[in-house]
Amino acid sequence: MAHRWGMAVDLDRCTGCGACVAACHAENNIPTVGPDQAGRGRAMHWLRVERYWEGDFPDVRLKFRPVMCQQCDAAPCEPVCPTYASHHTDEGLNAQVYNRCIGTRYCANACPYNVRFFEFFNPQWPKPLHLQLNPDVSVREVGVMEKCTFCVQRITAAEIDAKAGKRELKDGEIQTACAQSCAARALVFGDLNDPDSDVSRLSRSPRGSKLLEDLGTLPKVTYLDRQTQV
Amino acid sequence: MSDAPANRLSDDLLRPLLQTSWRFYALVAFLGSIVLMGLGTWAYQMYNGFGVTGINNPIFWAVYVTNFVFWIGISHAGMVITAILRLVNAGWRRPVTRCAEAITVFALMIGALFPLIHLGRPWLFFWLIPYPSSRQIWPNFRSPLVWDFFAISTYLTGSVLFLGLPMIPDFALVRDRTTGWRRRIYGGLALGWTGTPKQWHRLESAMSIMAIAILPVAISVHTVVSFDFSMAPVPMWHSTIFGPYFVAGAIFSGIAGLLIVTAALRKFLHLEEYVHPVHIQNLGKLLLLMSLLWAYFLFVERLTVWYGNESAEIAVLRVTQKGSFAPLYWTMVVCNFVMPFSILSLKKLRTITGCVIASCGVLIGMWLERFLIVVPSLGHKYLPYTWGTYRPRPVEILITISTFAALVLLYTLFVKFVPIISIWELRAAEHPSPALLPAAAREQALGETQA
Amino acid sequence: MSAVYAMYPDGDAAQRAVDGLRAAGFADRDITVISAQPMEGHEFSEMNKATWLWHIASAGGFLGLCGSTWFVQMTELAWPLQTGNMPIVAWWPNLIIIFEMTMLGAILATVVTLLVTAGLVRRMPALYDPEVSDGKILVGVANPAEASLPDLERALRAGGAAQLRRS
Amino acid sequence: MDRRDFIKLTAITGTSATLAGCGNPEHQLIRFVPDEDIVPGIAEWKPSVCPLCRAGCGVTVRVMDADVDTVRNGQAGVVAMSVAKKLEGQPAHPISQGGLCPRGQASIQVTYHPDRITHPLKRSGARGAGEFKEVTWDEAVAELVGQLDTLAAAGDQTSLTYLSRPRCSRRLALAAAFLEGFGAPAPIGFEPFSEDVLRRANAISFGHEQLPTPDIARSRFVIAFGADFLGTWNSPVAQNAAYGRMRQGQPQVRGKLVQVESRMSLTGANADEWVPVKPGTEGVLALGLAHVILANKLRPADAAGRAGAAIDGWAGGLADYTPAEVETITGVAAMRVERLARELIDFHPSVAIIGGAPLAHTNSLFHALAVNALNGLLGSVGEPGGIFFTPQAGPQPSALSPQPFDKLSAKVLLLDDVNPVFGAPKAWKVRETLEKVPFIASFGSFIDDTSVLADLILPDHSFLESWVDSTPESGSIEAVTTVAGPVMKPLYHTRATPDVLIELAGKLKAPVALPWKTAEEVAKSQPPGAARSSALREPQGTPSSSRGERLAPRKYSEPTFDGDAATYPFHFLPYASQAFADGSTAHLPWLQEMPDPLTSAMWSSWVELNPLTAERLKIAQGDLVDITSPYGVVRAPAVIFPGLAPDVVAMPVGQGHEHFTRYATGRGVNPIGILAPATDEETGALAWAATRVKIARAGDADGSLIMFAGEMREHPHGHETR
Repeated sequence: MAHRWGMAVDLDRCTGCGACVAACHAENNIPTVGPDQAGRGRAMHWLRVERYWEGDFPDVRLKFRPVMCQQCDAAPCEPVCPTYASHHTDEGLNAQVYNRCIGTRYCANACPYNVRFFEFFNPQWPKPLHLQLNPDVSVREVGVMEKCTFCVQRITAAEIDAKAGKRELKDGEIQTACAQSCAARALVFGDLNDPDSDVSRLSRSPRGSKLLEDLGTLPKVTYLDRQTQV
Repeated sequence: MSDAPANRLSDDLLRPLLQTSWRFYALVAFLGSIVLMGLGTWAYQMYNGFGVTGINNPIFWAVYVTNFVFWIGISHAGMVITAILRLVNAGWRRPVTRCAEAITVFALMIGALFPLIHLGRPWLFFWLIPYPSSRQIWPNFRSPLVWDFFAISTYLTGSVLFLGLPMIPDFALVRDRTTGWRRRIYGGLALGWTGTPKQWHRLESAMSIMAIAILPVAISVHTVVSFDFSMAPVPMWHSTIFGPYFVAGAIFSGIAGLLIVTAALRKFLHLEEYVHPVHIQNLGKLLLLMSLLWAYFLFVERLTVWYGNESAEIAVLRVTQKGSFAPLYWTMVVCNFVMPFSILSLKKLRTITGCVIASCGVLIGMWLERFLIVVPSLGHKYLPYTWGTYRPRPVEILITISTFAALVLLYTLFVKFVPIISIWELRAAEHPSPALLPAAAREQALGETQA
Repeated sequence: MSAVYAMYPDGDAAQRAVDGLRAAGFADRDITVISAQPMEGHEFSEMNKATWLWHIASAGGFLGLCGSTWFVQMTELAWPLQTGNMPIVAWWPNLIIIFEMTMLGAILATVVTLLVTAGLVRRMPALYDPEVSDGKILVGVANPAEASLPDLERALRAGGAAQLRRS
Repeated sequence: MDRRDFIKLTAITGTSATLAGCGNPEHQLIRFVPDEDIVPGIAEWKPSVCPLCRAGCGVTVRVMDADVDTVRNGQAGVVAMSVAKKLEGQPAHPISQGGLCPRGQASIQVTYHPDRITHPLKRSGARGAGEFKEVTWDEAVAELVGQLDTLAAAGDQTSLTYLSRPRCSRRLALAAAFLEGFGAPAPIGFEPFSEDVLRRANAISFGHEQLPTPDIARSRFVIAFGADFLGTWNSPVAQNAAYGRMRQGQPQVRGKLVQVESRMSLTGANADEWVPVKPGTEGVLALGLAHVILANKLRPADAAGRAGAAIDGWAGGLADYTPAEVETITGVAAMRVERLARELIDFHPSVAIIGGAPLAHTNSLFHALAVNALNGLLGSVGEPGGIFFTPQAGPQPSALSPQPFDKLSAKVLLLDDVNPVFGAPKAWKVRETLEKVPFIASFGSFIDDTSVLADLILPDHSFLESWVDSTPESGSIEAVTTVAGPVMKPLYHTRATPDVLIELAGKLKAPVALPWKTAEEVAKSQPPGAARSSALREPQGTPSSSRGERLAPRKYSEPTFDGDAATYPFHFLPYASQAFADGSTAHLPWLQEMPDPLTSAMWSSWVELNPLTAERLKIAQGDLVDITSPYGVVRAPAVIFPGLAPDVVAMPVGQGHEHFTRYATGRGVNPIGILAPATDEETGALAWAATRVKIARAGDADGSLIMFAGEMREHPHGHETR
């Protein structure tokens, strides 16, 4: 049976520490754009932890929400791409083929979650920082759109390994970089087609909801509400 | 006798082709240098990367797309207006049709450039074209950008022919009036036109077929342009009204552009005798009509959003009308409605100058309108954490300026080599048999009295 | 080849000449009229009015319609890629392409037909006179039969021509 | 494979195949034979320990082959060697438990930092000018040996000072042994946010001079006094993991978190209840809670044992700390005190944690003791869901009280990964003192504010290139010792500092005998008693004899703040930032560009103001603000921060380095600079929260505040009329 990769984000566990953000940079060769570009709103964080203030001092609260590509089943970013650079794989992934991308940036406009990023310049890694680059992930050149891939390189590696070993993938065998580094275990990645996987179980939770659900994008990331104590 | 006027007419209209003043060369040199600067800037942008522009995350489209929509809008001057006027056979169209259609062709060429300029990797633009590539990947016909490609190429082909066919008899005229290399070139362009009744019939029926075919295409083009926005789930983009809204806006700005060009030609080519104030005033009336129509669309769009109170849309509404974009927004309202309306609705003010002033306002206003459609929405999508704003940077401004220069340049050259007023059509209107074209005749008369 | 013709100042004169020629037994297809603008309102301008242009244009449009309909399907099925939960062959978008191609078909058909049927894109015909550009109207007959020459000349003069010309 | 598969393949490879390097000059270089037989493209996983803080998280490092620029006998070229690619938490490790914090993730950039020191350096210019020339290791070591020999010859061995960052590794034991053998005083530890007060308090209350390990995972009610245990305090990764389990890991139970502080920390942001208090009164609230519990006979007074005995009036039921009294002192409503106290009992097991700002006042020891007493009263010490003390091995480095800095009499100073010039208030005149030291040698890998003063720099390996070990002081209930070998070969001509010390010891005229031959042996040698496992069940009787404890019970005394309230109306609260902690990671680009969790600021330093304060002073977000203390002024852009008391201004620590690589040098300002040299009355630890400041708008926004977020609220215009 084909896999359907999805994620569950337990906002009751998430502390907003930002480990996932750093882990994503480390895994996916995301360039640091530097202060000038960051000041122009060009910082690249495939995964960001949104924070929203609620109330005023002294009765003030903060809400954290990690937002990465929601890998929508009805992704608005896909059909608008004239070159099929953005399309749907049969494992439900929202593939972005960098070398097909001509940089219309239409997908980024169509994405309601603003999780797509654009290479405004050729990325720089002053030596020897380049030694850290992950050889499994392509380095994107100028003029290309990019976004969270659910660490597709890890998924394919594991699938190839399982295929070679003539075995089924175990739940939890594949972890995205963000999920792996999350100490509080707020991020859970897995196969939604496997009803017993952690991610399926969590996605069925009554606390679960999708981000901007009413837009009908059918995201594969489920957010489990933060609970409140009386 | 029709001899004298006929000759005078053709003499006047051929003068620009046959005599060249130093002013012409100066103008061409000036505009040419601006255009070259624009090209240089584009090269600079391609070499250094798109970061030299002001776009950022989340505002991935800005001035370039604004210009794209703006120029495509201007291009509606020619086709829609002349096609309609041809079909209703309004005589007063005759002096203005050709310069209108020329605007269409040139504005369209420039507009079609912008999708390329705004590509992240322009050197791969041909992946938009439906050709069997080595890996048999065709473009994605579900993408509005591909619709753009088809719509614009059809429209461009159509309008080039629509402009070109009626030029054949005039080329024949030039052929007969000139000698030497001019005779040879125009002889070639005339395609061996003589002027038998058969040819005239074929030409005229072809033109009416074209007029009927080009109208829906023109409308579809700007509808498709509006689809670029309304297909995306972006607050205040995702709107059913955008099709007609954009078409109306396009015709609106198109007429303004046409009006300015006509007035300019009239002044600089001394065509007072052929372009009468009434022609320009008629355009002015059309402009007034479109201004009202535009205001109506704006009202409908805004009211629906305001009343609907969908939080994301309200955020955009707020930032445009009360927030950082408010100055631009209210300038747009003044330029597109308040000013044209107050000038054009008063007969006293509806002079050529008045009309030109109003039109300039409309051009500014319509550019702003497109800018305000593109930018604030992108900056205020659903998740406020990702909100952002935008300032254009020199690169974008230079390229924008140079495209305006490019239009004027193309136009200057066009006027230099082609009779800007369709001579044979004027002649056809000159000695009508009483039974024919009452409308046209009356318009002419009206023009005379006012001139 | 040879031709006999005369230049006339206005439509009425030209009309008289044409009538004369007809009276002298010349068929419309032999008579050549050339004017610098369409001469609506004169009978002779109705010569060879019948045309298939409209039908041909529609045929062109139909061709474009069928062609593009096949094209969009073929390409979409050539590499069936899922995007945004849309069907592989998505008719709503395709209709836009099909519409544009239909119109393009019609336009091109029209223009081509015009060029062909109006006998354009060819060398200058023998029977022409630049004076036409001054607003005169040429009426004449190409390659008249020797026998008919007297009638021809009479007819042309009857139209009020000062002198006849030959080429 | 039909076309369909093919495009999918291109999709995958498109996202995962490496793009051909754009004009990479490496292609022209000579390729040397690989150092070792490595399988290209195959990843190996090797263990290591994150060095960035005392927590000692065990990590596994993904190692793969890569082309590394090297120089072989004078010839530049590339060689294929296996290098670290990515750090992950070690699932089996009791501290990291498979997770890692952002600083840990970024620690790999320490190794690959473009401005890392690659050779031993000798000062060539004036001191502090930052001009150095490369020397060979032999020269460098000889130089240092010479300096030490002269000391020895003059019989002045005590003038050798070893200044180090407090760490829980054997490296410190080696240093100690070396110094002892040489006849010099024991190594001195320095860190800006020192935890000495808490150690001392725990020694007094429980007989453990160390940091506690709160068992958050099994707790049903956690009340934290200023301790940002999810952000930077103590052992964040372990505490994050525990927090996750506390929230959703216990069947049918969701632990509650109450945070008591005057500036909302990352932990406060996650609290169910955030309780702002007047700075310097936290302990009063703790005793207020205890008062209610005692008054209602919910727990017996003697349950607190020694911890209670350390509080004045404990036996008498804390008459001075009635809820009403507490309300007047702390500003927390009496009703709320009552309720919280009852919840502490109802949601058993409950635990109180103290750390951070409360322990940075002039009366901070009192706060620590008060919270300890509360824990004792709750019976949470050594109980599941309470606090534990990780069995210890070996002594902690003695803390550095400010006085020695003034009269630091060292003639030879060794700096081991420590940056007091940045981390101490200007008023301490650390820089001036160090400039007077005749000879300074640094083992650091970077030129920072302090090592720029060094005469000699003997660059250490990065942690990935050397043997590492860690025996954390807290973070796990069981004793943990982690030892790991190098995961990759050194990139540069650096040397493991332990090896340098050992070589040094041998080369001296009067050699110092050390029990180890190599850094590897040092790391592997286990301290006596480290094997001792499982925490103690109850507080121990004997206080640690290291210091003479005055067992006289403490009572609340008003905290004193430097600067009078009239001229300096605001409490100044520097805090360890999530990205840079105490500033020691400010040179890592990933952390510079990581949006701050609460403000989303990147590459910046900023000052946080309560919205009302900002409105009153006409200060808008991004406007430049001058923060003036009696000891200096810093200028930073303002951030409107709702989670802050109106009479407090807060600033993140980390930016404002004068020297610290291309990424941190001259970026932002350092709030520590303007702190008053106030100290805790008893421990002498720096009271970094005891300074008052005044603030004034200094100018319009100049773009120095770089924010990632657009809006700070989810419905920015929620209730305004359209």
